[in-house]
Amino acid sequence: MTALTAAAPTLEVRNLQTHFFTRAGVVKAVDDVSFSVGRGKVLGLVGESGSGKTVTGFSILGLVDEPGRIVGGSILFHGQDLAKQSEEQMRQLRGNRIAMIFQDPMMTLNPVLRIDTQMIETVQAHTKVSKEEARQRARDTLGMVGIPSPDERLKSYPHQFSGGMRQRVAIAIALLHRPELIVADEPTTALDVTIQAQILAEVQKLCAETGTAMIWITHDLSVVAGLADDIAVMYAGKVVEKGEVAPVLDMPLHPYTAGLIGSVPSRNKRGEPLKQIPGMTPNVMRLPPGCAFRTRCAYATEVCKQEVPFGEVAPGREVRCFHPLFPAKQGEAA
Amino acid sequence: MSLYLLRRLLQAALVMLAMSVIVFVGVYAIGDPVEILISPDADQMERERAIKALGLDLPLWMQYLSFLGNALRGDLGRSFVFNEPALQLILQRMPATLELAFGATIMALIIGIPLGLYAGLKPKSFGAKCIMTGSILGFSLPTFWVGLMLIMVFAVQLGWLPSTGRGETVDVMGMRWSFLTWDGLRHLAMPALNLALFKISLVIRLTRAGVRETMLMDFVKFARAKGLTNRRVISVHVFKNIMIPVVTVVGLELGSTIAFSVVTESVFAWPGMGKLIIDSINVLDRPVIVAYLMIIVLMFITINLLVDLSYSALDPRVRLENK
Amino acid sequence: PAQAQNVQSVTIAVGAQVTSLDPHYHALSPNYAVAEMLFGALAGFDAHGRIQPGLAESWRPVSESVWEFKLRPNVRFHNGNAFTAEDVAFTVARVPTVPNSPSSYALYTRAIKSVEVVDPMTVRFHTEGPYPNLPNDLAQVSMLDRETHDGAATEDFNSGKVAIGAGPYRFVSFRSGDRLELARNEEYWGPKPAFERVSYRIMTNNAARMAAVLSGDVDMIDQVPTTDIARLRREERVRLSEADGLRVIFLGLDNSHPEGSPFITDNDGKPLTVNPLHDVRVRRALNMSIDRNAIVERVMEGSAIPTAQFLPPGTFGYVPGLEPVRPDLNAARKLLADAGYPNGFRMTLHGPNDRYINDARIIQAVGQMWTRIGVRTAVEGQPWTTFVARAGRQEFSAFLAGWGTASGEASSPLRSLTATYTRDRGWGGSNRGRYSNPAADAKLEAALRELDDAKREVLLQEATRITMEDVGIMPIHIQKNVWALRPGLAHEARADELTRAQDVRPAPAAR
Amino acid sequence: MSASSLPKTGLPAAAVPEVALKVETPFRRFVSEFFESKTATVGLIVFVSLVLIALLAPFIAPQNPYDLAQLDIMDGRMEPGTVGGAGFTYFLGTDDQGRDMLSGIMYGLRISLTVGIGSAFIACMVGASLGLLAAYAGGRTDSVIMRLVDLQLSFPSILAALMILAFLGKGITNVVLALVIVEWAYYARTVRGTALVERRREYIEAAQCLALPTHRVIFRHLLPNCMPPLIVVGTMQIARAIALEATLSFLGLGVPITEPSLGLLISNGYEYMLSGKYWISFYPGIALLVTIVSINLVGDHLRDVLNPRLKK
Amino acid sequence: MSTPIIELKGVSKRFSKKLDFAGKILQRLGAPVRDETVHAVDGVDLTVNKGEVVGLVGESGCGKSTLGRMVAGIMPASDGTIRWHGKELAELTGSEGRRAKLQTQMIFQDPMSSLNPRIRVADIIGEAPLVHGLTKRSEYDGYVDEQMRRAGMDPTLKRRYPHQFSGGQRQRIGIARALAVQPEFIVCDESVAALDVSIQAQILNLFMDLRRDLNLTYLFISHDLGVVEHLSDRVVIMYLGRVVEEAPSEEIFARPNHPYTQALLSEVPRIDARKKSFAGVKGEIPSPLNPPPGCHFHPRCPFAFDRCKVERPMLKTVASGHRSACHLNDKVA
Ligand SMILES: Nc1ncnc2c1ncn2[C@@H]1O[C@H](COP(=O)(O)OP(=O)(O)OP(=O)(O)O)[C@@H](O)[C@H]1O
Ligand SMILES: Nc1ncnc2c1ncn2[C@@H]1O[C@H](COP(=O)(O)OP(=O)(O)OP(=O)(O)O)[C@@H](O)[C@H]1O
Ligand SMILES: [Mg+2]
Ligand SMILES: [Mg+2]
Repeated sequence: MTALTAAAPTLEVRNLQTHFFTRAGVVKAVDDVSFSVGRGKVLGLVGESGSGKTVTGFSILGLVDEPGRIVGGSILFHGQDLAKQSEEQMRQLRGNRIAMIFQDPMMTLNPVLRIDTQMIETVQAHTKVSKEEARQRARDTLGMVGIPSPDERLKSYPHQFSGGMRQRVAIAIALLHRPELIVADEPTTALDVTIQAQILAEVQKLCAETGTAMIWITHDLSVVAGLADDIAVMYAGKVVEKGEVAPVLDMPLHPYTAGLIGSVPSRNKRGEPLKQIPGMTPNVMRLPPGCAFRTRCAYATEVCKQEVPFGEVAPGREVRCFHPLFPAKQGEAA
Repeated sequence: MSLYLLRRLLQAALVMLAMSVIVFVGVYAIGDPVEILISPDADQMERERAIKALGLDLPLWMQYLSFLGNALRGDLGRSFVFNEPALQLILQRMPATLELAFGATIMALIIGIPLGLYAGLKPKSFGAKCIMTGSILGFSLPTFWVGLMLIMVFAVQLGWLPSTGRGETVDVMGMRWSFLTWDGLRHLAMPALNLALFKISLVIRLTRAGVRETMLMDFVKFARAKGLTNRRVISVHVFKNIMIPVVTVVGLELGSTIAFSVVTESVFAWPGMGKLIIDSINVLDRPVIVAYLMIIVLMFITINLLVDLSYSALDPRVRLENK
Repeated sequence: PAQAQNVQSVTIAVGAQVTSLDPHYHALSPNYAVAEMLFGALAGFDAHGRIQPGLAESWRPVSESVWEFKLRPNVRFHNGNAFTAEDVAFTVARVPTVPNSPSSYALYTRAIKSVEVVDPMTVRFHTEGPYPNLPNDLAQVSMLDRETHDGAATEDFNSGKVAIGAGPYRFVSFRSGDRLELARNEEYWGPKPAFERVSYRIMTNNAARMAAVLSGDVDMIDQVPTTDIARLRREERVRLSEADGLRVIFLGLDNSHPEGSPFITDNDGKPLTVNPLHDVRVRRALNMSIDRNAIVERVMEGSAIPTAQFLPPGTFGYVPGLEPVRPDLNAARKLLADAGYPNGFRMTLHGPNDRYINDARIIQAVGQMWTRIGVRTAVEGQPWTTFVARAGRQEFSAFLAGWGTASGEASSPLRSLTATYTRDRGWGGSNRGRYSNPAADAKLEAALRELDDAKREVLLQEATRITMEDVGIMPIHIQKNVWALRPGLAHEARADELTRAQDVRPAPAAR
Repeated sequence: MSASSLPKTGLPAAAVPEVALKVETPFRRFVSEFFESKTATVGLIVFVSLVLIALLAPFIAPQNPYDLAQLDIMDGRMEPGTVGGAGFTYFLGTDDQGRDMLSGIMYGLRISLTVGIGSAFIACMVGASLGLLAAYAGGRTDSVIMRLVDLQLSFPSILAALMILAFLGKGITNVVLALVIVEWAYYARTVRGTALVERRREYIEAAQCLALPTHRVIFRHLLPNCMPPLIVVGTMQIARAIALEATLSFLGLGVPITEPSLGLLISNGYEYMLSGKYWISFYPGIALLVTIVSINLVGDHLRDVLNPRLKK
Repeated sequence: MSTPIIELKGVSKRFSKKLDFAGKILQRLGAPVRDETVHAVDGVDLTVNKGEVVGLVGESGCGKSTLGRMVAGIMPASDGTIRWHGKELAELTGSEGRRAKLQTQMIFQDPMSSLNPRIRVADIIGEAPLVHGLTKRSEYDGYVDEQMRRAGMDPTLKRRYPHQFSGGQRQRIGIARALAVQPEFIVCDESVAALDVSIQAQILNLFMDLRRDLNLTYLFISHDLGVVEHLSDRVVIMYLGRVVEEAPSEEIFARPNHPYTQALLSEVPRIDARKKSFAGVKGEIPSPLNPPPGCHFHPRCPFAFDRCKVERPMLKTVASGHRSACHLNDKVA
């Protein structure tokens, strides 16, 4: 019944490791990340800043920049390992069957090219069609994401759009080839609440209609709560908890997830101090051995200094912790 | 747009006014043109006659006012030395200088952009390091020295190119242009290269810096995420963005190239405006100096305007009204 | 390159700017040179600077104040008009009326009170009192055609419209600052020039000019830099053509500030209250310390002759036996001590750095020499523009300058350089040190009224000798004029520095 | 998870893992980044050596080339390696005045560096102050200063320098002055550009909010943050000033002939190039080249190190 | 009741670009050029009483920060009066003016750009107190340590530079800097927006602790309704430069009156909402350069009627302490 175990997923990431070999040392930006997402499903990938969400996304598209490299694991897209594809094969996949949407709509569109150029080139990069046909397709897609009078808008430059419109254009570009997978990296973080709601509405509709699988990267649990089917929580380059949205949010097993949920103000009583996770987000360059969270964790014991396995602790629930917060402890946490 | 033009015109007028005052006072302070122009045999009476003939007997401010009056009617005065309208004198020499400056600019772009692209895309490669070090040489070598070396090697030793001077010219639109003839081009090659050297370096650097910065931009990554080929990403997305600084700087440099052609023109005996102005400064031919500076300022302002226009063509974010 | 070209044409690169084709607009040697190719005057100078007939076959004073010139018959302008006495009268009348002229030729016609056309081939000039220099003066004045040039403006000459004269070459085209193209005048009255076409190019940069002749782009250049002469003598691609010039390089001394000269201080840097240069012993000491041979040999690389007077041997007014003093440091120090400066003093020697051949180098060398006798000399070179203005205001204590005697006779430098500065007589116009010597003035005055050449020469020689023994100025050397040309050509080198196409012909060997 | 076990206002200080790290000042970080580039390090070493040579010239040069009494034209134009009248070997030959080229270069370097660094420094002070003022005051002050900058920049630098020198006369001070007049505008423009950006940063607002005096805000808060581009422009302008001085000397203006800078040495020897006496111009040329290249190498790398946009 | 700490009456802020000389000439000649004006803040009334926490909510560009800056005395108002303890801020000079300024401090959004990267933490915190004589050179170190400790920072880190801290620590430095001049009123401009969720909670708790310990008053600017709800006693909602609604916290979340507030509340993603379907108010936020006439919200308002297009609605009391600017209220009434 869960997406994770049902029919062959669109994408399955197994033990992905992406490291950056910098002058100052090796940055293990992504260090053991596994999840999968099926057709028409939305996976919410949450975690704090620097926890490796973006790098995971880029790894899937094969866009990790120097000095980064995928050093381990596999990224199975319909069973095909993306980590082993050639650059040209990846190029043909990108924007075609796997698309990506970036966080900052101000920065993702090339400021000096017109929208039509940027859309048409995407169409033509993957299909042999005439410019006219490509334009037609671009126009239709713009209409689909709710941009009024797409014909005129095609002739505009990005700066002539508002932030929300720009993000819609970016989404339209991602949708041009009706991809099977979209990696959305915090696409609404830079937008206003009302505009964010508009975008979320569009995206929801599209996924439902086209059966596209989606990885929604964010640090905002609230967005994921409303949008995603499954959720994967990352901490310091590792997925620490994974499962369907409702159980994870209602009954977090990992202390970090619990802390995260606990610190959301609306979960707290007005005027009372918020539940907080002490300490700071760790520096990925100097991670302590064992569980990276243990320095901030109230349940940490000696055993946490050992490498923690990622394992299924309940049906459809995987957690990386020696001391998962089973309901026995829940009362204490909530 | 018209607001912008008007603003520019007003600025130009102001700058030119300031310039003419500076030159008037400057030339007056430097020395006495008559002392320089007059035949040594001349006696005192002859000197006084010449001073009167050139209108230098009036107080400076009166000379300036009468200049201003004439200038408003389009008459910038007559050269002391050539007894020809200063403006005409300069315009006659302008094609030669323009040809040189444009030749150098084109050369700089043709050579500089590919090298800069390479150095920017592969910053760690050996080739890139060579290019960058080489470009420092372009900045460092004094123009006059390089000019002479070019002449020594290509004209005197190898005899491939004519040493100096301007080649055959063809009349187009009432001006003489030499770049339309083979002989003219051969004459143009060395001085243009000499003048271009600095700019080649500049273009290389700008291009490289632009490439390096642009490559880090999100939209480049997004373009790659769209599945575009590397070639398209570089030749369209990156290139169009780096052209903005390159065009701006090279455009603005065109002005100083014209000014710097002074050195190249004197080394290569290139009969352009630069040589004229040096000669004119040497004999304190004030009408020519003033007219030259007026023209240069006008040219600078026109070039700036054109640069800004092309800027807005290249960068749609820039609207001229907003400047 | 030029070698491959038709022998019928020659390309000459000159180092000085031709500023105008109007022969009466700007009195400047390059303009004379061009005028001599296009127009021609009543008289001319030969290669040694001696006067010779031109458009006039002969002349003589018919009375104290009247000169009569016999014109050359059958001379035609390039447009076919005949040259007559009317044209002479017209020309003399035009000269002072050229508008805006910064350096007018009126100087050369001012002595003429009236012109009398006796017959078409005879013209008489009436002067105020005796004026022996009239033929020399008129040698500078190019003759124009009344019919063609009446009302002609300077631009009309430059554009070529009225660039019509009776000279050996006719105008083809002119690009100011770049080149002048000429064609042979087949109807020329005198010896026919060798080349049919002349391309006369302006290349003011020395290295550019050198490179042009070395690479064969041009056939001949003038003003060969002294630095290259040694090398060129060994070079097979070119040969040199040299002549002693008429330009003397000298040092002028401040005689105008008796209470202390602006750039002279004592050894501690405090201004002196008297001007040591007023003492002839000091002047002699300075003069005696200068090793002219060293300068000629090391700085000028042999391309000059050491001198103690205005003119080279063989010219009118040259003083035989007036030789440079032998450099003698001890004698010089002694003279200084006698004058009251046993430890010398400090002084700045100024000079232009862009005007005369090696000007800045010469002053440095002199600086070295003066410093050796205890006059600690600082040296400052500056562009002619500023130099000449300051020198004209007597702001310097010692300075380098040059004087070219185009007329080849000594009254010119005596009158302008060393005669007492007197405005209404027009004397001392270039006497920037304000030297004054009544004895020399008297001799000069007599010479200027003496119509008898022999007597006049003696007077001029005496004036020169008086001036030089008093060290009114310190002549250093007389420049040689050097041209470089390709081996197939021969050139008659001229003393007056003019570079004229008619002086070049194919070398006899090459024929 | 329980918060009660923790200090109420936040994290325990001991939880900060970097406590043991030594304090990394921006300067130290900058230094260590700078020395990562080999070429730049070499450039800096060369440049420092050149400065040392220039400073020590009076002690290490075989001859005082500015003292006319020590020169002898009879020793003029001697080839490298010749022993001259004064008894020592002219390793790099002599120029036309009998000036030992080696000494001439050492002293010339002195002048060139003085002119370059001096003018760049003064121009920087003047330009940076005006630029800061323009950016901070805005409005009319800004327009007036920027119009002045425009005027200056539309006046071709070489012509401006030519005219100024023709006007002032020669001399090192005048050359420096001319270069300052020609170059200040670059600094003003650069500083204004950065300052306009920096001024909008919140730390300036914070300083204003704390009622700090204006001069303090400008000089202690704004200025230090405008330094990086200023340093970059500065190094470039030192090189430019040296080259410009050389060109001016070539054109007959510039420093006094008896105290030649590198540029003047080159220009003096330039006329001997065609006659085969290459050393008069060649060695000073090399010295000039090495100087400018080394400065540019340093400046170039500074540009990279100090450019925040290239840092991730 | 005692005089409010801050009282704003009809405060506006306009940013205008005036025509220059050339522009004026052209205007004379009849060209369609004119001064451009952004009404960043348009006739706002606001009072903040001692000890109160007022939340200021609105979408990007609606003028929240501008208002905050005016309150903090960084920026003068174009129109209207700002009274500080009953005295007009613009008229205060000398030491009193400085005191007024110091009494109101601001904590900024961006923890990086609000700290001068070239000054050590100790000096960032201690400079102003030293300049204003709140501490002496001799007591300087102790004073700075105390401020740091109060903001939950380890004083041993004071010799470091801002870049060596994480976002949360930097925000603490900012807080310490503000507290160091002993203010009574703090304007927090989106002070937690840039922080990670887990750190955000720490900082919010710190704010609350400080409020309790030091009896501080806050103007808390945020676009995160959740945060505002949790912290504030009173909430003010802004839209395009104007206040559209103002009410005590419980009241506004329970009974939002203005359609904009309603939309805002319904669209805020909430962690308790599962698989909800988002809707979103139609339309984009208009440009403040030429805002729509009448009620600024009318183009997006589902209930807009004719009057909304022409007449600016005034803030009217709809319940005790609850004011709203909407013509619908008149209609109902
Ligand atoms: N090019 C790179 N070189 C070195 N380290 C890098 C590079 N790119 C990313 N990293 C490191 O990888 C880690 C993970 O970064 P990532 O961008 O994936 O985080 P994130 O979870 O997306 O954070 P945010 O929420 O801030 O976007 C960070 O510690 C970052 O410093
Ligand atoms: N210095 C300024 N010059 C011109 N316009 C300004 C200036 N500061 C602010 N504005 C304009 O005033 C309006 C309000 O800006 P303000 O920063 O107060 O909004 P905000 O509500 O704080 O937005 P955000 O949530 O994005 O911080 C915006 O349209 C902005 O463009
Ligand atoms: Mg990210
Ligand atoms: Mg804001």
